[in-house]
Amino acid sequence: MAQKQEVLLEIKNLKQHFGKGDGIVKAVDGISFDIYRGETLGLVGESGCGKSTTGRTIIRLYNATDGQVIFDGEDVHGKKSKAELKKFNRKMQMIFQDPYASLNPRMTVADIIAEGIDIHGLASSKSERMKRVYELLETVGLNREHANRYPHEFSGGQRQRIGIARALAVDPEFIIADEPISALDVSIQAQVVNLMQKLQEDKGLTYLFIAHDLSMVKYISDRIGVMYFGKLVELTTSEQLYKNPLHPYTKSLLSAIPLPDPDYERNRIREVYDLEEHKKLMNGEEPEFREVSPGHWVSCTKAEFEEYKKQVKN
Amino acid sequence: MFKYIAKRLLYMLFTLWLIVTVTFFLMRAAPGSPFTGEKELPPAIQANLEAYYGLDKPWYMQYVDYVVSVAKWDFGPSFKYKGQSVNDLINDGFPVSFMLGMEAIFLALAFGVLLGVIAALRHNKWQDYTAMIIAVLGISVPSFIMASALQYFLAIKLQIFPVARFDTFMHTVLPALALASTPMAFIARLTRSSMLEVINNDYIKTAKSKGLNAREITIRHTLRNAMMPVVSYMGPLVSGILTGSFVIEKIFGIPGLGMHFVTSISNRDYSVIMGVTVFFSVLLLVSILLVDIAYSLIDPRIKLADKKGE
Amino acid sequence: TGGGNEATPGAGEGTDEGTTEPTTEAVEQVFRANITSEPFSLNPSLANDSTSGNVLLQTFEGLTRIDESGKPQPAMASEIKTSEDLKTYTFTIRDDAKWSNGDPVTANDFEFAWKWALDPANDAQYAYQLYYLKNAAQANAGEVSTDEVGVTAVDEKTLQVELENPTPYILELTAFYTYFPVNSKIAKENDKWYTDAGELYTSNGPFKMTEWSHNDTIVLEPNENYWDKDTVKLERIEFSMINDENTELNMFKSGQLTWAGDNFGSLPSEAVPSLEKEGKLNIKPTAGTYWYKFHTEKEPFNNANIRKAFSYAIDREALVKSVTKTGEIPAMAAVPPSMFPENEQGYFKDNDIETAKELLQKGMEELGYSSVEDMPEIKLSYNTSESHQKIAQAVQDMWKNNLGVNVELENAEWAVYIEKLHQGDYQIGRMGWLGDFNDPMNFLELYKELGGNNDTRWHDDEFASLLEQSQTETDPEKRTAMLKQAEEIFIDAMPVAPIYFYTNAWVQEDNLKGIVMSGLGDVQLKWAHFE
Amino acid sequence: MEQISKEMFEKVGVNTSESEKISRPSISFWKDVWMRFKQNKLAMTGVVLIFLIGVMAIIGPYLTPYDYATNDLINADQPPSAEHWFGTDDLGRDVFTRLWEGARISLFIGLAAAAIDLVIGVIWGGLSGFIGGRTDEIMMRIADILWAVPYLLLVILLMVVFEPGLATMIVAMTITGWINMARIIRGQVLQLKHQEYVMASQTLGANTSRVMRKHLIPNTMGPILITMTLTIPGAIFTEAFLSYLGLGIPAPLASWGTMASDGVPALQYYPWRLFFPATFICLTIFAFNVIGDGLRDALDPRLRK
Amino acid sequence: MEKIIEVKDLKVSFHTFAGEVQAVRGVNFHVNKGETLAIVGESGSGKSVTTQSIMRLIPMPPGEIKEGQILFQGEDLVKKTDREMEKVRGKDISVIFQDAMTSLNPTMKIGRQITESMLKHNNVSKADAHNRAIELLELVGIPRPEKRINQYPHEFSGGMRQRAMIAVALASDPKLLIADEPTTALDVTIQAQILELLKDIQKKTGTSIIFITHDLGVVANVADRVAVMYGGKVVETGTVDDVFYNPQHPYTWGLLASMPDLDTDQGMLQAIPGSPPDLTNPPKGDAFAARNPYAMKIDFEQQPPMFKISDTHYAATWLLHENAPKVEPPEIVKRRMKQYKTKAGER
Ligand SMILES: Nc1ncnc2c1ncn2[C@@H]1O[C@H](COP(=O)(O)OP(=O)(O)OP(=O)(O)O)[C@@H](O)[C@H]1O
Ligand SMILES: Nc1ncnc2c1ncn2[C@@H]1O[C@H](COP(=O)(O)OP(=O)(O)OP(=O)(O)O)[C@@H](O)[C@H]1O
Ligand SMILES: [Mg+2]
Ligand SMILES: [Mg+2]
Repeated sequence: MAQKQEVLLEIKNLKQHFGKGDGIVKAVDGISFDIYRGETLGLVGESGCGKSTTGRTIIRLYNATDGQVIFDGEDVHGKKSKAELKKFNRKMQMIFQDPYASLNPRMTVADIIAEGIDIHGLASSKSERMKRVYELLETVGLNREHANRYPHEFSGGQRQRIGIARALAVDPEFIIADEPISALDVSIQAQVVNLMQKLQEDKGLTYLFIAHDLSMVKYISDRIGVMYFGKLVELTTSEQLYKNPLHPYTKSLLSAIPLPDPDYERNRIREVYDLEEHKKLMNGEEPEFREVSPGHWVSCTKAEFEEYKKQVKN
Repeated sequence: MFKYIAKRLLYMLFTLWLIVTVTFFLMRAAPGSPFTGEKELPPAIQANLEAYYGLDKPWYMQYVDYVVSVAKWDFGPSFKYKGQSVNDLINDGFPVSFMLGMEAIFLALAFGVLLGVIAALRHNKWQDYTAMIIAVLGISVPSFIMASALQYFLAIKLQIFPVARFDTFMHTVLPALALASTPMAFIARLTRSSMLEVINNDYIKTAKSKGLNAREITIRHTLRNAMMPVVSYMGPLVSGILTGSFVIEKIFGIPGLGMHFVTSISNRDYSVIMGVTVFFSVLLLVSILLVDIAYSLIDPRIKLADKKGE
Repeated sequence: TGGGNEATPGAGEGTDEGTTEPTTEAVEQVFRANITSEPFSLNPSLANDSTSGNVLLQTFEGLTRIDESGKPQPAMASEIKTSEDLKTYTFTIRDDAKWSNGDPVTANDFEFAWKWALDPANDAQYAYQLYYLKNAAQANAGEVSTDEVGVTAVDEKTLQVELENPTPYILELTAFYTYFPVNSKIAKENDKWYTDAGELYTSNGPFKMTEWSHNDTIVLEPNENYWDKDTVKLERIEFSMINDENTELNMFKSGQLTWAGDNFGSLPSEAVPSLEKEGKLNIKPTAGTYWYKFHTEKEPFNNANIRKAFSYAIDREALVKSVTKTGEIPAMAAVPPSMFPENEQGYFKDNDIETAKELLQKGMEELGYSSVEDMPEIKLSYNTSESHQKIAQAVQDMWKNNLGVNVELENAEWAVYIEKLHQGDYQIGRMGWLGDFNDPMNFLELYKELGGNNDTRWHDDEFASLLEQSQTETDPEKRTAMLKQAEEIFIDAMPVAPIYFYTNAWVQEDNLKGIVMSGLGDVQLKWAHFE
Repeated sequence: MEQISKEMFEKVGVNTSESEKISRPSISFWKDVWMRFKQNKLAMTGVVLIFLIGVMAIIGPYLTPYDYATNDLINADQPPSAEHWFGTDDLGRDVFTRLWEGARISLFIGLAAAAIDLVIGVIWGGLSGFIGGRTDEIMMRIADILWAVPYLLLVILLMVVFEPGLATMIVAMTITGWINMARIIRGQVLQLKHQEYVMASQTLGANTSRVMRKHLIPNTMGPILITMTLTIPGAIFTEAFLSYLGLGIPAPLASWGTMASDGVPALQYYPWRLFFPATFICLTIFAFNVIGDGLRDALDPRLRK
Repeated sequence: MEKIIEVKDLKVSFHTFAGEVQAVRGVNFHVNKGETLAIVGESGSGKSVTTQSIMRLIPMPPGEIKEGQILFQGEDLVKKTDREMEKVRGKDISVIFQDAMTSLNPTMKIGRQITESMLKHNNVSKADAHNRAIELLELVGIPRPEKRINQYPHEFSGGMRQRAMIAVALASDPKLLIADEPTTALDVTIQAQILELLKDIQKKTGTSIIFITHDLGVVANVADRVAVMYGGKVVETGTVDDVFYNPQHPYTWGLLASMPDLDTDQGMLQAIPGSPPDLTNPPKGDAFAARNPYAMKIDFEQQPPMFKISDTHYAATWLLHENAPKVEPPEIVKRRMKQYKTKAGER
């Protein structure tokens, strides 16, 4: 992990605010991180903390309020010609969180999946197109019988897989997966995760993997970022995060992971993170994102920084 | 919101100016003049009249004069109705058209929506088919036929309503019906179609799961989401109906504003043409602005003045 | 159904009116008619349409008034003197002539009104109706002052009128609304006196206007200051403005109107047969001719024989019977029978297909066509209207059947159409002429010169000089003969194909009596009453 | 529990061949729509009706010995009889013959106008709503201007500039015909463009045209079809109006619109002159409406039976 | 124990052009008063369809309840008229729908959507309902509820919508709460909070809960009993301990095996191979047979009946037949079970 890797995506002080004046929602409020080529960066955090917004802003579904997203050396939010945009769209893809709203109710599954193929002209013939669609369907654990059906005929998990197949169809380099597996049952989750990993190995894909299922995130990610209220609070390798969680919110997250063990669950004690309490401890000092140990960043005050450094050493 | 409306108002002024300009030149380009009559006027009189109305000035002067007076909401004297100003004509005619129009809009909206809702809730049942037949009649029988038929059957044959004139409430029923029939039918069809669309949404299931009955679901959940196309249609409709309808006024002898839209043109009554056009345009632009505002009230996801993908 | 002296049972019972009901059944003296639209102006000097005329005729009175026999009789004038050369008329205004507000009607009021209308600074479209007065045309063109115009109030009650030329029909004209007086006292102070009913609006006729709700109704009531007020029986006249023939008739049928049809409104032609069957229909010929103009400079209608052929091949009888239906008279002449009674027969035979074919053949030879196919494409134009369209379709079919000529129909909106006619952008065009005054001159002089109303481009020196001479001819017999001769020349050249003479067709309450309808078709209600 | 033979309990293991069943032949979306449409009896009635009317428009005029133009003034305004099935008009022409002669023009005009309005309206409204911002403002204000300028005046000018005829008439109809459609589409698009599936398509690199074609328009099909079914009678009567003004087809050519308009004053006296054209207009519109409804239902997979 | 609801041999189909989709093919289960039944199972196995059938919210057409009974407090819901159902829905039974984005009305403020059923069933004033709505939002962990209550669904994040949906369902204090994957979109802390909330409410009001999820950890946390569904049927049912510590059905094994935990990090996850059955043509025998590494001939011929393992524990697999060869659960499951046991022992 320590060796220098090629940066694929560079996010600098990204901000995305909704609304104006009193009703302003600072969904993403100044986050910076890099994603290396070929890695999986997990992004976890409380629901509503801005994970999806981060993803959507990266892929230019929203125009960023501030900050930069540099993909492969190019600013995503800069002015672009249509052709450039199209190329960019092939390289970067997104799996949407909501498997219901993100499928057009009037298109068959085959058409939905083949949309990218059609747009980028990836199939030379009808039969080739259908072959790809069947392949993709099977890849995500669906049946080729499903190709002619409509989204409303599917269960939640099945729809999510259709969404995944759609994103995979264009062979992107980078995929923003917004909770791609939370709607899936475990066995399918395993299938999908295996698939994603296999694709990563075969094609050198890079993922931004948004999720909240920490065990899965840990399993799939190389590094993990923890978000809280529009800000990144901790970023490090998954190994580190589990062994040495520093930020109190990270700790509370880890303590809340449910295990398939009724006895354990009955007795589990959860750490609760209270922002207000934490603020009191900070004495009004604005926390900053600091590198506690190589590759391990935490948002903390000066005092905490020293404290954390000691912790890491031990 | 205020900023948006202010911006829209600016656009409206600009649009209005364009309408005035286009109409002005179209009008002048049209053959004939306000003084064209069955009998050819001696050239001297032609000249006198033109001087009287300032038509002897160069066109750009006339144009500038006109735009200036429109800005002052003064449309000048009618060329045909001597001694009456266009403002008078509008002030006399509009209240009548407005009353009738409101009645018609109410009828169209109330019954149109009702019919559409029933048809959608009873999709492919006899109620649906009945509503469809009513709607088809409304759509395929234009108002001038409807008006004559209503007059003949209800006023002459059955003598339920007066034949014509604008007097008591009873006098307004037939013209309002005739005016409302097509919009009503169209609204019914639109409502039905979008109700069917909305009824299949998951949140209707949620509403059902709360134990709401069909009426509550329709009123609180379905209708609002189904009103978009109706609202789109209402914009031009409202301005059109409120400024009166030539045929309806003709058939029922109603002293409304609608007749001026037609007679002023055949009379080449320049000032009246311009006056009613400006008046209509203002109504139109305002009602279309209201429609756009209504969009964002109906569906909070629609942001006024937003752009692609924002 | 007279009630006689019988008391009407129930009448007045249950009503709390202060006045006691008369014991005899009173016939309601209310006349209700439809005048189709808002009159353009109720200022006689500004009026230029028949709707206004219909109202003004009841509320105002000129120096003369047309009576039952269709002849002008002194009205405001009690005495009329004519000079030797027929160019100066002296009118004495009757002593009891008063405006509806009690002001006396003076010679000044006439002078004021006429000069006002001729003043180029005013908006008077019908000023040309006054062009018979000396210097009137020049004054109207701004060449001389209006002071020079040949009308002077010698004193309060004496009006002297000088004419440009002898004008045999001047006393007809003084019954026309442009020649009506205006209350100069009020008009001088208030230039908008005529825009609404009320204090300012004074009139001198049998009725006065008490209510004018624009585009809706006009209400007239008897003028108690009218010199002949005892003759006036109607207690109220209500004119509504509904621009729909069917509605008008429906309202008549449902009792809301006491009159439907010409000359206030009009009857729907579809209804005519059934009205006729019921015996309700009234028909009276009026001074008007419906005709098709030929463009006499364009092939093939530059040839008189062709023009005649087309004219002869029309079955006017069938047309008026089955198409127009309101008792129109087939026209084989230009001047209506109300002026030349013998014109009911006309100069040629109606539907004379044989002759028509011969003439067509001859004409084609003259133009060098071997068959009808060689003729240029022919278009029959008319202004947009259902009845014109119907007639045109029938005529088209007749030409096709009788002459084997295919004619295309073309219509245009009124102003566009007129423009086209004036510019000569037509081959055959429909037009009608309704007399301004009951004299043949009014019809014939249209074709006296090129330009103006003569869209046919036809000119004939002999025709023109005959008309010229007739103006100065003092012997009515001789004058008539000259005009007839002119008409013969005209019909022989056939620059227009006359189709029919207009009629007034109307229905009215049975007990309505005393209606006076002039040869021009105007209706006067002065003598009208319900029995 | 019944006895089950022992060998039934032999282990087989994962049998992938079993799960690889042959898939059904893929049905295209339109085939699917057609299948759903076919099942709708009412809609099929509409199709049959339109077909019959179309056939009659072709052969109808030849079923009588009469010509649509030839007058027979003696026999004007005759009620329906054995000689004249639908009676005669005011010039004694056979209403039946004229009706089918007129069907040709009215059906053509109705469909052509509907098609043109559809194309322009959908493109204009769709782009305006989808692009939004200033483009929307400008496009919609252009529509407002066209809508506000007196139509009669435009028609008069057209008449002066162009030769009257079918082409001119279609131009005249198109000037303002599409605006209603555009407004309604725009409203729908404003609502739909925020749907996630639209976003998803955009992230795939779909351009505006594709998003419109594949996502927005199919989901606006309901209002589009309804508006189209209104356009048809609108066009039929606009044709009558324009022809009456002299811009369209010249008399004595018939169309349903002109026949109905001419029949209105005859309503009280010769009702058949209004009744027949009006009835056939209604029938046609009825047919188009049920077809529209059927199509709408067929295009909505969620309503699938 | 009193049963609040009992589903007997429920069969639900959808009629599509492709054929009849037999989404639910004979489901049996019951829920006792005050207990939580967790339904787990593969996506598409008919969990949502089952629960929507209880509410009679299956779109008909194309859906159809072909057979079976749903006895709620002794009354068969299948036989009820729509009118009668209105009285049950929202008041006695309420649902948290799986998809919060489309299940919330996009044009209605969150607050109103929450108060709606209270106002309908609970006879409260508008103000009270409003306060209660704020309270509920607070309970489900939405910060600044007074402000959020006036927002529209699209202004909420996915998880917040789900929580709003939970608030909607809780608003009218139902006797039976059906929670269809209520926490899938939530992060673990909020999820824990919600689970605690539900348990709390259950303790206070004695509400019964049907909890659908595929997160076995969550099941372990909330459930008293578990039903495992596969291919439109319940394949194993028992108390949590039964199912977690003594799983019998090979599908349950597969499920347990494919869970990653914090210690899995190398190699592939243990997925269940193959794809789920096509419910238009359900296999003749055991629906799971094709993917079952322990499948026997009979699995392809005949559907297994429910075998009783204990009073509380049943499973439908031929492996439990007396003639079947004895098979052990896969290694990983055994290892995990051991691991958990030792972990539990450590505490
Ligand atoms: N309207 C419908 N038309 C056709 N098939 C349907 C319809 N609704 C559901 N199905 C089918 O019914 C089966 C069961 O679906 P259901 O939604 O109950 O699954 P689920 O167990 O809830 O899955 P998930 O965990 O993914 O939500 C699926 O195979 C689905 O394809
Ligand atoms: N279109 C919008 N308008 C206003 N506010 C919004 C909008 N979209 C998101 N937000 C707000 O932004 C914040 C972050 O939302 P986001 O969807 O990014 O959260 P998330 O981290 O993805 O949460 P979850 O895990 O629940 O999906 C939330 O407070 C949400 O209410
Ligand atoms: Mg999210
Ligand atoms: Mg589900």
